[in-house]
Amino acid sequence: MTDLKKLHQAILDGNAKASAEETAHALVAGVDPMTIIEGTMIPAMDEVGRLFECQDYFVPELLLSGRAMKAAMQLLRPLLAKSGAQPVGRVVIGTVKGDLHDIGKNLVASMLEGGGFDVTDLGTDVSPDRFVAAIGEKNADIVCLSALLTVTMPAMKTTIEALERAGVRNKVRVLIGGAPVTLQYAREIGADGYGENANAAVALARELGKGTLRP
Amino acid sequence: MTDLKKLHQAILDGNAKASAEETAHALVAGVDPMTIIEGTMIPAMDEVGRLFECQDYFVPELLLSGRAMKAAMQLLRPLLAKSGAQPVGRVVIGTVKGDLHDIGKNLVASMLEGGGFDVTDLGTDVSPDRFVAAIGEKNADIVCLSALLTVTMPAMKTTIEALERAGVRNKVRVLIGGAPVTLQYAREIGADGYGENANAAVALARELGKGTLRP
Amino acid sequence: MSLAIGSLSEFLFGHAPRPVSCGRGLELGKGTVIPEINFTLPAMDIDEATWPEVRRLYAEMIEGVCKRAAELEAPGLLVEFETLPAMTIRPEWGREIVEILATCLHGYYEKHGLKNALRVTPNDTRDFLSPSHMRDGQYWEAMAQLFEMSAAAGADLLSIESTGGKEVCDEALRFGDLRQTIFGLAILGARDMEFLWKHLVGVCSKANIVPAGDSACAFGNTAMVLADQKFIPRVLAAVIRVASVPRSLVAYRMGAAGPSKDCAYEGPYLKAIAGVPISMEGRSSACAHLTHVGNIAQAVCDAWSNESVQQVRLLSAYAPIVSLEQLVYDCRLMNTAAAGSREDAIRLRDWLVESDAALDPQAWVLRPDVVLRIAERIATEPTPYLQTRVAARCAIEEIASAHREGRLRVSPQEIRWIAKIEREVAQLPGQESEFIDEMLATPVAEKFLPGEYGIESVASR
Amino acid sequence: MSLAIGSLSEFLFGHAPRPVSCGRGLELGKGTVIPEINFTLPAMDIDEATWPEVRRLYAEMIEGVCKRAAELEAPGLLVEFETLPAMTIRPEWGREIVEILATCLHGYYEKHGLKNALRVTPNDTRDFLSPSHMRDGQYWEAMAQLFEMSAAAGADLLSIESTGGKEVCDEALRFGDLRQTIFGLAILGARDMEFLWKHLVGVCSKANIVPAGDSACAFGNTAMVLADQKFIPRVLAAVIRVASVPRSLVAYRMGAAGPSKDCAYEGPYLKAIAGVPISMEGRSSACAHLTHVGNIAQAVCDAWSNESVQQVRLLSAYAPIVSLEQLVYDCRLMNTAAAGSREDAIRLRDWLVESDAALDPQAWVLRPDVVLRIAERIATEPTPYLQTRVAARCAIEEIASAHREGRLRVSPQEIRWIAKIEREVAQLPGQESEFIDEMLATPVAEKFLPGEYGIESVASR
Ligand SMILES: [Zn+2]
Ligand SMILES: [Zn+2]
Ligand SMILES: [Zn+2]
Repeated sequence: MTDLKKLHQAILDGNAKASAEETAHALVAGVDPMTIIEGTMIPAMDEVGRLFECQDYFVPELLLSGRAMKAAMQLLRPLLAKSGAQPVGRVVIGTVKGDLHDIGKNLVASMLEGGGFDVTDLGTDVSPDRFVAAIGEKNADIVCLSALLTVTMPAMKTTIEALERAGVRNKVRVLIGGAPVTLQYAREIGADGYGENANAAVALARELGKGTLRP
Repeated sequence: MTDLKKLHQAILDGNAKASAEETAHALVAGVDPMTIIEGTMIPAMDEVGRLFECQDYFVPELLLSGRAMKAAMQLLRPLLAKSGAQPVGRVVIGTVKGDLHDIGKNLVASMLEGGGFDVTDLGTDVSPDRFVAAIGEKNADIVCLSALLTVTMPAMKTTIEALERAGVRNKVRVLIGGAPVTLQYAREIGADGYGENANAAVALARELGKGTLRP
Repeated sequence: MSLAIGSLSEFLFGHAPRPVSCGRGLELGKGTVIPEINFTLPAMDIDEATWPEVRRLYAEMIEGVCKRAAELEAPGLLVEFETLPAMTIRPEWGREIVEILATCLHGYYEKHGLKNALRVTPNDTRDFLSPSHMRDGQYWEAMAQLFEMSAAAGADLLSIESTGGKEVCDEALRFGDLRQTIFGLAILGARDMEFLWKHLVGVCSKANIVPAGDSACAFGNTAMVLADQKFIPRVLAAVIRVASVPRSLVAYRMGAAGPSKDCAYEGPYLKAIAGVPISMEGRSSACAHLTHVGNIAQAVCDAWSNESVQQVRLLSAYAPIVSLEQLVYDCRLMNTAAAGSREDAIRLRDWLVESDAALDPQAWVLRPDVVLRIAERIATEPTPYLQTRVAARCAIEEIASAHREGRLRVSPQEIRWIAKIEREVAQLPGQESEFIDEMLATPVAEKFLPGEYGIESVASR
Repeated sequence: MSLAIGSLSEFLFGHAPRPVSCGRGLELGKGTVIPEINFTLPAMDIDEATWPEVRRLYAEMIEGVCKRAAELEAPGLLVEFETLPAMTIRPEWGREIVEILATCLHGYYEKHGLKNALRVTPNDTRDFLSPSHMRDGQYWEAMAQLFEMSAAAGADLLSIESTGGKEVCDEALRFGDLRQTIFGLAILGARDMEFLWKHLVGVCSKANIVPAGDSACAFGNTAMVLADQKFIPRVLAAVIRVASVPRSLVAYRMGAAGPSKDCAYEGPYLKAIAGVPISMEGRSSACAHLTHVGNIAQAVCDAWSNESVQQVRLLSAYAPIVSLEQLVYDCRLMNTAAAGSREDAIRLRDWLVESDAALDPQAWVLRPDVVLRIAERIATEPTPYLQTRVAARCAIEEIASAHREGRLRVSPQEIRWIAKIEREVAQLPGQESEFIDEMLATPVAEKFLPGEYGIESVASR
C-alpha cells in the first residue's frame, strides 16, 4: 500500500513521471487496475479538485495533476474492460470565426479534459461549418463557443444558426463564453448556457452533461 | 421706423411688455401688420436663432424672446388673413408611461414652440392610449417621446406599437430622446428619429417637418 | 448657529466633526474615506413577468461589487439602493430588493470581514400627480410604507432625493428665473423637507437606523446638466447650487445625521455648517453625468461615490464593478496621503481644489475657503428663506470678485449674467410672507397646491 | 548601457529624458501628462453590409471625445486607434478609419486649438495561421500594407502589440511554466521584435512620423488577467511582467521613440532604461480589465490611458466620453501637483506608489525604486535573453526579500511559488544557444516555425 500512497502524492504533485512509475510498480506487485483507479487515482483527483476549489491550488497545479493522472491511465487503459471507460461527455470547443484569442478557450479545454471530458479543440477562427462537421465526426454532446472581441460575438449567433440548419442543434448543448459575453446574450441567441469564467464553464459543462440545465 | 427698431430690440431682449407696446404703437401709426411681422419680427427671431446657435444666447434668452414675439403676435393675429398663420408643424409631446422626468421634455417643447411649431404637451407618465388619442384630436404630424430611465425606455416601443395598432403610425413621424436613448435604439423600435439633446431634437423636428428624413 | 468646522485646516476629506457609525462596522468621517457604490437596471421593463429577472439582476450586481470590494480590500463599502418608481409605488417590490442586498452584505461582512452598510433611497414619486400631493394620497402612502419596510428589511441608512418645489423650479430653470427658483427651493422645498424629514427621522429612530440625508438633485443637478449642455449659464448654475444649501440643511435640523447624498454637491456646505460626514461624487460619476467639478468635489468628502451606473457589460466586467474598482483606488490615494500627516491631506485636498477651481464658477463655489466664508453667512440667518437669500447673494459676490481679480474665468457670454443675477438677488424681499404673497398672485401659483406645503392659500387668508 | 534615469528624484510622471513631439503640437515627457483615449465598436458584425455603420460609429466616437476634451480644456489629446482583425486583413478598411479620425483631429486643432496626435496600432494578425508566419504570407503582407497606408492617411505615431512567441507562451502560462514563457519572450519574442521594429522604424522615417512602441500585452497582461481570476499566482505574473521588459526594449534599440503602449505595464522599466516617454493605464482602464496596480501604474506615466472601451451608452454619455473625462481629471491632478514643485510631484508619485505597492507583488515590481534597481541590472546584460534571465531573477529576489521583511504581503498559497520560481530561474542556461537547442528538442518546437524567427531548425544545423 505504500506504493499507492506515493502514487496519490505523485498525482497531487502533478509529477507525471513518478505517477507512471508508481503505477507500474503497483501493477508489477499485482494490484488490480480497478483498485488503483478507484482506490487511489480518483480520490487523488478529487483531492486536487477540492484544493482548486478552495483556491489553494492554481490552474497549473490542476493541469499538471491531470497530466500525472493521464500518464498513469496510459498504463492502465489497455488492461481495462472497454465498458468502464466512458468519458463524462464529448465536447467540441473553438473560438468563433474572426477571433484569434485562445487562452481562455484553451484553459476551458484543459480543465474540461482534467474533469474527464473527451475534448476536441478546433482552435481559433473556426467557421460554423467546421463546428457542424466536428459535431458529426466526434458525436459530441456539448459545443463550447468562445469570443473575446465584441465584433466576433455575432459569429456565435451565426454558428448556432448553422447548427440549426444542419439539423444538429437538438443533439448538442451549446455553451458560450468570453469577456464580452453575458447571460443575457446567451439567452438572446438561444445558447444553452454561459460560463462567466473557466471555472463556471467547466461546472456548467458538468451540469449540462447531466442534462439538467437550460437557462 | 424708429418704433420698429425698438420692437426688434424688445424681441432680442426678451421683453414681452415692450414688445407688445411697440407693436401697438406701430399699429396706431398705421404700419401694415404683415410689414411688422416680415420686416421686423421674423428678422428679429432669426437674429435670436443665430445668437443661440453661436452660443451667445442661452435657452432662457431664446425662450424669453419667443415670449416677446408671442406677445406681439397676440395683437397682430386678429388682423391677419387666416391663410398666412400656418404653424411649421403640429407636435404632440410627452414623457412615456412610468417616467416622471420632464425638464428635458419641457425644454424641447418650449424650443419647438419658439421654432413655430404648434405643441401639445401631454406631460409625464403618458400612456400609449393618451398619445394615440392626442394625435387624433390635434391632427399631429410629429410625436415626441421622452424617457430618462432605462426601465421606462421599453415604454417607447410599446407606445409605437400602440400607434401601429391604432392605425395612426403612418400619419406621424415619431421622434425619441432622453439620456439613455441612442440612435441604435431608435432604429430598433422603428422610431423616425433620435435627438441627442434638445437642440438636436428641434433641428430634427424641423427636418421631419420638411418630410425629408428617415433614419 | 456657529459653524461646525472652524478653520480651513480642519476642513478635510475623511474627517467630520460628527462622525456616523452604521451597518456592520462602518464608520464615516472618522478618518477614512469609504467608497459608496450605486447601480441600476439596464434597459428593461419592470412588471410581473420580468420581476424574477429584476431580482436576479440585483443579486448579480451586489455580488459583483462585494466580491471585488473584498478582493481589493476596500476599507469599507457603502451601498446605495435608489429605488425605481415601480418599486416605490409597489413598496413590496422595493422591500424584496432591500432584502436581497442586505443578505449579501451580511454575508460579506461575516465571511470576508468587509465592513459595510446599506443606504436605501426611495424614489420620490409624489409628483406622479399634478399638482403634486406631498402629504397624503396613494403615492405618499406607498412611499411612507416603503420607508418602514426598508428599515425592517435591512436598510442601515435612509435617504431621499426629495422633490418638493420642483413643480416650480423646472420652469424657472428653463427661463433662467432665479427668483422663481428660490421660491421653489427656499419656500416650498424647505417646508417639504421639514415635513418629510420629521417623518423620516421618526421612522429611523424607531428602527434604530441612521437618517442620512437629502439632495437638491432636482434643482442643483438639473441646473448643472443644463449648464454643461450650454443651455443655461454656469454662473447661474453655481448660484443655484449655493442657494440649495439651506433647503438641504433642513434635514439635519430635523435630526438627520449624514452621510449626505452623493449627488448633493452642496455637501461641503452641509459639512461646514452641520458637521455631518458627506458623500460626494465627481469624475467618479462621469458614468451618470458629465461634470466640471470632477476633482474639487472630492476635496472634503467622507464617502466617494459613482452616483449610478447600469448593469451593462464593459470589456472587463459589468459597469458597477468597474465603478467600484475606480472608487476603491481613489479612496486608497486619499487615505494614503492622509496617513502621512494632516499637512499631506491638506496638500492633496488643495491640489484637487486648484485643479478645477479657476475654470468654472460651479467649481469655484466648492472651494473650501469660499464654502467656509459663505457658510458662515448662511449660519447667521434664522430661516431657510433668509439663508437662501444670503447664500445666493454671497455666491454671486464671490464669483464676481474672483472674476474681477482674474482668479476665475467666466466666459464672455456669461458676464452679463453676473450683473443680471446681482440685480435679481438684490430685489428679493426681506420678508418671507411678502415673497409668498407676491408669488401666489402670479401664474406660478397654479403649479402647486399651497396646502401641501403648509401655506395658506390667498383665498383662505 | 547606462540608465537614462539616474536617480529616484528624476523618475517622475510627465517628465522623460527623451521627450517626443508629434501630431499637432503635442509633446510627451516635457512636463505635462496627456490623456490617451482608445475606443472600439460595440457588439456587431464587420462586413460589407455593416461597413457604413462602422464608419459612422468611428466618426461618432472621435467627435464625442474631441468635443469633450475641448470643453474640459484638456492639455492635449492622444488618440489610439487599434484596428480590429478585419481592418488589418483588409487594410483599405483600416485606412478609411484612420482618415476619419485624422480629419476630425485636424479640425479640433484648427478650430479649438486642441493639441493632439493619432496613434495607429494595427492588430497583429500573423497568428491567423497556425503555426504563424511572421515574415511573409498574406497576413504579414496585409499588415505591412496597413502600416504604410496608415502613415499616408494621417497616423502620427505607429505602434503594435506584437505577438511573436505567443504560440509558445499561451500554453506556458496555463501550465505556470516560467522556463517556456521566457523562451517565448526572450528568444522568439525578442527576435520577432527586431525584425518587426526594423521594418516599422523604416516606414515611419519615410513618412516622417513617430515609431512609438510595443507592448508585451499577450504575455504580461494575459498573466495579469489570469492572476486576477486566481488562476495563476500573482508572484508568477509579477515575474513575467519584469521578464517581458527586455523584449519590449528591443523596439527602442531598433529606433522607436515612444510613447510606449498604454497596456505595456513594463513601461516604467522602458522609461528608466531607454528614457522614452511612456503611456500607462491603471484604474482608468478598469473598463478594459480589472487590476491590482490601479494607482501605482500612474506613478511615472507621461500619457494616461483607458486602454479601450466600447461605444456603449451609459447614463451620462457614451462610454468613451466617460473615459476621456476621467482621464482629463486625473491629468489635471498630476499636472497641478507638478506645477507646485518637484517635491510636490514626488509626493503625489509616492502616494500613488504606497497606496498599492504592499498589497500585490505585481504592484511591488512597479515601485520606482525597485524599477531602478532591476533596470540597472538589465542594462548591464548584452542580449535580450540574458537580460530576461536577470530580470526574472531580480524580480523574484525583490519579491522574496520584500515579503521576508514584511513590506509586501504574499498570500499563503503563493508562498511555495516563490521557491519554485527561484529554482526555475536558477536553472536557466547561461548560453542562449544551449537553451534554444534544448527547447527545439521538446514538443514546444511543434508550436512554431523556427525559420520565422530566424532560428535554424535542428535539422539544418
Ligand atoms: Zn441625484
Ligand atoms: Zn494590450
Ligand atoms: Zn491598448
